Amino acid sequence: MDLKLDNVSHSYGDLEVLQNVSLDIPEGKIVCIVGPSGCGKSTLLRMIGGLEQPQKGKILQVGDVPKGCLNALTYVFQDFALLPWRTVEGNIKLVLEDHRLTAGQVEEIISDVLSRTKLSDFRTALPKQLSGGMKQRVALARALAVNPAVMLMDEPLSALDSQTRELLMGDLVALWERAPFTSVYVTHNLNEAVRLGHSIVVLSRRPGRIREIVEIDIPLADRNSSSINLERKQSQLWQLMRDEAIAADQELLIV
Amino acid sequence: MDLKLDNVSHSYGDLEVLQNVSLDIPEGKIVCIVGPSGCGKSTLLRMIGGLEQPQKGKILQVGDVPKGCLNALTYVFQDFALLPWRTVEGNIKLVLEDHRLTAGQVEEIISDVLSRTKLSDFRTALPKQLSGGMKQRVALARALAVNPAVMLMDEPLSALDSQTRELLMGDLVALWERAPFTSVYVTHNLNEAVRLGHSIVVLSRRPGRIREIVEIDIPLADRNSSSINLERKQSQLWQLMRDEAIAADQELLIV
Amino acid sequence: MSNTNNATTSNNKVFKTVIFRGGGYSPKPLAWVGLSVFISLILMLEVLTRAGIITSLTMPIPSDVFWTLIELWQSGLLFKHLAPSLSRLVVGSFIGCSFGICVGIIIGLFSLARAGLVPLVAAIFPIPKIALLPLFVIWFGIDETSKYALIALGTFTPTVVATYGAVDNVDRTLIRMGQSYSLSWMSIVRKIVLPGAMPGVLSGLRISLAIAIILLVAAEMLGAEYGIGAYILQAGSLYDLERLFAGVAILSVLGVLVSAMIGLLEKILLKWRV
Amino acid sequence: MSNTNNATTSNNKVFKTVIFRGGGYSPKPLAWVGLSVFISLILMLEVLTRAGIITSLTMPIPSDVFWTLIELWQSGLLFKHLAPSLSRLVVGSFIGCSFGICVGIIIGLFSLARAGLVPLVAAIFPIPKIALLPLFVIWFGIDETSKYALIALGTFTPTVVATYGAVDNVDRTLIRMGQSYSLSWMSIVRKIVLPGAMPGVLSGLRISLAIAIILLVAAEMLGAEYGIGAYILQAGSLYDLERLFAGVAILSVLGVLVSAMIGLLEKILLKWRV
Amino acid sequence: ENIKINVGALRFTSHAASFVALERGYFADEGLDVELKFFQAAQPMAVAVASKDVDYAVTAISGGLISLAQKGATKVIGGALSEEKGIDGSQIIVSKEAYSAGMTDPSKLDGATWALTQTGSSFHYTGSQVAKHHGHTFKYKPLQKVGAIIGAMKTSQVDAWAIVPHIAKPLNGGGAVHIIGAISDYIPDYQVTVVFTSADNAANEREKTEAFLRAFSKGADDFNAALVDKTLGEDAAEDMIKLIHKYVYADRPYEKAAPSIRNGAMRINKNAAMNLDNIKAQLAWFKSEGLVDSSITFETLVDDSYVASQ
Ligand SMILES: Nc1ncnc2c1ncn2[C@@H]1O[C@H](COP(=O)(O)OP(=O)(O)OP(=O)(O)O)[C@@H](O)[C@H]1O
Ligand SMILES: Nc1ncnc2c1ncn2[C@@H]1O[C@H](COP(=O)(O)OP(=O)(O)OP(=O)(O)O)[C@@H](O)[C@H]1O
Ligand SMILES: [Mg+2]
Ligand SMILES: [Mg+2]
Repeated sequence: MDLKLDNVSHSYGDLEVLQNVSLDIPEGKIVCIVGPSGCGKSTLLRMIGGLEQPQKGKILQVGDVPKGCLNALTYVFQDFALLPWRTVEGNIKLVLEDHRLTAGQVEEIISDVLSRTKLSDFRTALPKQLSGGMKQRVALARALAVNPAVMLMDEPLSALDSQTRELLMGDLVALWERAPFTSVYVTHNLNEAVRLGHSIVVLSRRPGRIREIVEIDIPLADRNSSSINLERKQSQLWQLMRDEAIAADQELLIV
Repeated sequence: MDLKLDNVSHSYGDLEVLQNVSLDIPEGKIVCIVGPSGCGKSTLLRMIGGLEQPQKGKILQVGDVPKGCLNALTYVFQDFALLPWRTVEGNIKLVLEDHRLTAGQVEEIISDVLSRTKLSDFRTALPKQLSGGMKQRVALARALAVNPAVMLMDEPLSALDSQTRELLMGDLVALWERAPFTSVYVTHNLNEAVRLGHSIVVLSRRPGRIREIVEIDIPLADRNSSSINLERKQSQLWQLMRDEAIAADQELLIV
Repeated sequence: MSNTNNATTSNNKVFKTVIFRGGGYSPKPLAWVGLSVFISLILMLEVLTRAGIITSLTMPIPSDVFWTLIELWQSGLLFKHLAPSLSRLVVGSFIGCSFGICVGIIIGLFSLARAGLVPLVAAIFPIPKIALLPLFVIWFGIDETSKYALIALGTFTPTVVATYGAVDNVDRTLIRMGQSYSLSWMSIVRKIVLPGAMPGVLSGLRISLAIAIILLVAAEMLGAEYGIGAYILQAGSLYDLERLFAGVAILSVLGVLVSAMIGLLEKILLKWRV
Repeated sequence: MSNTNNATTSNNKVFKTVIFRGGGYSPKPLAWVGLSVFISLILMLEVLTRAGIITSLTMPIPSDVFWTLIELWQSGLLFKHLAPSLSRLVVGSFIGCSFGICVGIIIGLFSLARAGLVPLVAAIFPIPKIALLPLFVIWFGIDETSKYALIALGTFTPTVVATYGAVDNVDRTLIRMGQSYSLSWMSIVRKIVLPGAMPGVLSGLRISLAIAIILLVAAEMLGAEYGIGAYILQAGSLYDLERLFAGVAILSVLGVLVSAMIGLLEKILLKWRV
Repeated sequence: ENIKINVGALRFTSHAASFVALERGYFADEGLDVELKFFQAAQPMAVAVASKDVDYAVTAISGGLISLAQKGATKVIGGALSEEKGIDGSQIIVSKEAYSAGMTDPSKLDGATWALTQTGSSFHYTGSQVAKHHGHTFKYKPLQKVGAIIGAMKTSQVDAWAIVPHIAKPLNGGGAVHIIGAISDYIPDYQVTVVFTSADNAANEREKTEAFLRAFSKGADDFNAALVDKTLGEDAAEDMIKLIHKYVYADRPYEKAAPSIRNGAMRINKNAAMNLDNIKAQLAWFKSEGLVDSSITFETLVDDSYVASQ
């Protein structure tokens, strides 16, 4: 299943946030969206996931939802969004409970996703006992449990310290290598974008428009933190965005 | 004024946090401290600043506090620690009010630090109107206002998004170039460490011991995000720390 | 592809709009509803009482209550009752709240004070003030002092609890920041702890002042000639429902006004809040 | 360099230990202090009343109060008074709190309910329940019903306010998460909103139950033969200070127990909290 | 130079003697500068006398008053309202349902629920005397406030009550309750209310106390003549009602207030004389019910040196 954004625009009151965004998200690829603060990245992702309605334009699913998929468009949130009163297992069960699954099926799914995210030993832990990196792994496991057609990730690593971020990037690559998933990955971090994106969509300052789409051909598994090609791509992106990042940073917020 | 850590050890109850840490912090240099989560970096920095007392060992100031210095050991906090009810100007005034300064002197200091941190236009803004990057600039301005002998920074950039982080690293380098300050800079982020540190102290997992001290000779101004030498240093550090970072991440927290 | 809501096919591919599943769980203000609920409730009561479906024993006719209020106003008695009540409210709750804030801050700052006073406050809290009325006469006499004392005692305990909770909630990093700049103890308390505790203190005041209004009736059991509480008590002892409800309506309006006032104060004092 | 606290020189350089300036502002528990404050207060009163410095008109002798309590217990009357009061407390506050929680959740979830009910609750809050006593007789009779009703009404409003505040404070990202997994409305309310609101609801109950205890006296003004409130009222009307204070002490202990019970409940239900 | 004193009062017709003495200058004639202190209930007023916030007041004999006397704080020094055959006094009333269930006469009240404000109040005493006379047993219901009792009577939740005529008559007229008897038939010499003061005043301020009692009695005489014995004609009665209306039902129009005031007129003892026998009987009853300490003597409660016995 692909996704297609057709001329999407949106405003909050007088504040124009997105302007004529058209984009194709092909199956099995990771599309990264980067852009300065407040340019509407999160808004765009909420729209893709059906959590918000665009004022203009359409967001279309192209093709059928694959079989066995319990929740086609599945989010991974920046702040993990784990229920603090449920254990690791309970948090995953949460999203399976509304579907008619036998206890055996639920058990099977949970064991599977826990082992894929290397969490089997933490099944009965409460979120408060876990480090940030582990929490985000649980959120990933939960997302995988519904077998999503598209994973929508809004800065999933930005709440983590940089060492944990490095570890989780590796995990994401491994997960994708094992079973390629479609994903829209919003980030501020150009390093993450060049490490994980098959294509990188650069948005302008608010109102967000697409400035450029950078494709990276290197297979994910071959990219690593000190590859010179990636460094070059990252520098190129930074040159594109630097001035707008400065401007976005210096803007007074309306509160 | 230099600082000297002499065999510092510390425990919280049964939890041994630091073990025999000895270290020299020479005047005019930036010493970065890196290490996995929970290894005692923040504890160590609190001790250097006199906010906590080590159970064993001594922390010594070597030499006299320079003249005109209002607060020899000055902190910059990860979460900015700005008073939300005071304007940018008011937040800086706060730390000058307890010293006997004339209104003219205060005004002079404030104008000076605001212009050094490019904040002159935001003098009357409240913290809630500022982006994270701007808030940390205010915190930096406040620290500069007391003309510190040593700046103690505890992950000052880790609450910022990576684009803003990039910008602020540039600002820090510029500030240091203009008037070299002594600093102890705690971070998780190896990229920050290799960009800002004259020497990088690598701590082991808890209980934190010094594993290695890596010196970097390249002048700060000549370092930039895509220099190959730095990449190599960073990779070397990551190799040193990777396994400990994984172990630290997977630890269940005691709550 | 003209109809965006249904599945359409082109090039053998199914196009389907992503369905919306967000929204809700974020109440929007609807100002007129509150007023209309009030008005329709009162109208309903009016009709039911006039028709006799609700007997005059159970509930007075709302318009009669209204006319009673008008009469009270025209006779000048309204002011005569309101003035002493307001002054009792102001003086009593001022004493109670300011003492409460001081004690609360002391509890918030000093371990010893906390250990000694918190259990005491917890034990005083559930004591009903009306049970102590006879003693208040002995302790404070029958003049204004006893009324002030009763309202002050009633507002004191909840203010203490709210205040030390607020002090506890002051961001500790801000305090550490103050210490790291070697600010004096007084500076830290005055410039960091107090403003930081302000939001909690104000929302505590909201409750304390509501309690003060409730205690007005108890306070005016003690030798009060005039006062809204005395007016209500007298109406109650004569089973005069119109006047009873008129008095209650005044207290209710007073409560809403006080709450609005605190809302205003919050807007002014806490405009730094996000 | 043997003395670390003073400046020492070696190699012409001054060595000075960094001075400690942290600490404080984080109260440590000192359990014994609370108890000793109580004991010394009571001892002081004992001495002063025995010596006659505080007259018997002003304050009873603490040990007399204690013996009154013992007598009450030995005569079996303590239980006879406590049982009906406890049942009123339990039934009344159960009704008031459960209704309050339901209404609070509805207000928290639906804009329309919020707009309609919040002003109503704000207007009911400052109405003193004792002012309405004559009406309670008509509305609910003089048997247990009226006592339940009075306590229920008194606990209802604060519970509503606390509950909708708690629902408002439920992390919206958790709700969005639920929606993003297409959970049903009921699932979101049951599994996300309710547990998320639990901390706020429990701390609201703490206040509501304290109010319930306070209202016991008012409730037992209505034709109660037995009950702690009735006992206090009778002691008051006979100006029997020993028994008055004995009754007040029972309420005070009850308040502390209820608060401890909620503390326990919090420990069990909210062990997931950081 | 006048002596300042505070006199406690409730806004009832039964306190009229003080109002008259103040309005007609009898207190001033005796060199007393009186300030009236109004209360919502009798009990705090008694306590206020004990605490010396009020010098003199009038109230029914209650358990609270006796307790305060026992603590050496108050003394009864004179009589005020009393029952008298032939003059409307406290009426025994029953609710509508009780009436239709057959409680049409005090002799048929066995097993009735009798309303009280508080245990040990005058209502408790009157009820017990009615019960004793007929050998009934009553179930006593304390409802704290007169308003609550009225509500309970109107809705037939209690069966019987004895209350002053100005409350009983309008209720009876409105058909809400039935008057079935009078207390004066059971306690013919009932000393309903008494004048009392602090023990200190009684023992050490003889002149002041006597002056107060003289002025108070003069007010009582005027009141009795105008509204109880009705010997002065309709105009004088009207003047008296207008005077009292300043204090009682003040926020009701005169036309509505006048009948209530007229109905409430019961004799106030001449020269504040006391029915000592009845006071002794009341004290004995309080003791027998265990409401007050059994060691209290008549002398602790009453200082009978000021006024004559009746
Ligand atoms: N519900 C809303 N109502 C009003 N304005 C909103 C709302 N949500 C977002 N905005 C505004 O829209 C703009 C875009 O917000 P959005 O969160 O999409 O930006 P972003 O690119 O994700 O920013 P960041 O990088 O900081 O996460 C911002 O200026 C924000 O203040
Ligand atoms: N006041 C305290 N009381 C008890 N334990 C503490 C206290 N402060 C810190 N710790 C514990 O000491 C250890 C070291 O804490 P510290 O904050 O110094 O680590 P860190 O290296 O800064 O970690 P991070 O990278 O997460 O910031 C942690 O396990 C922490 O839980
Ligand atoms: Mg965003
Ligand atoms: Mg740290």
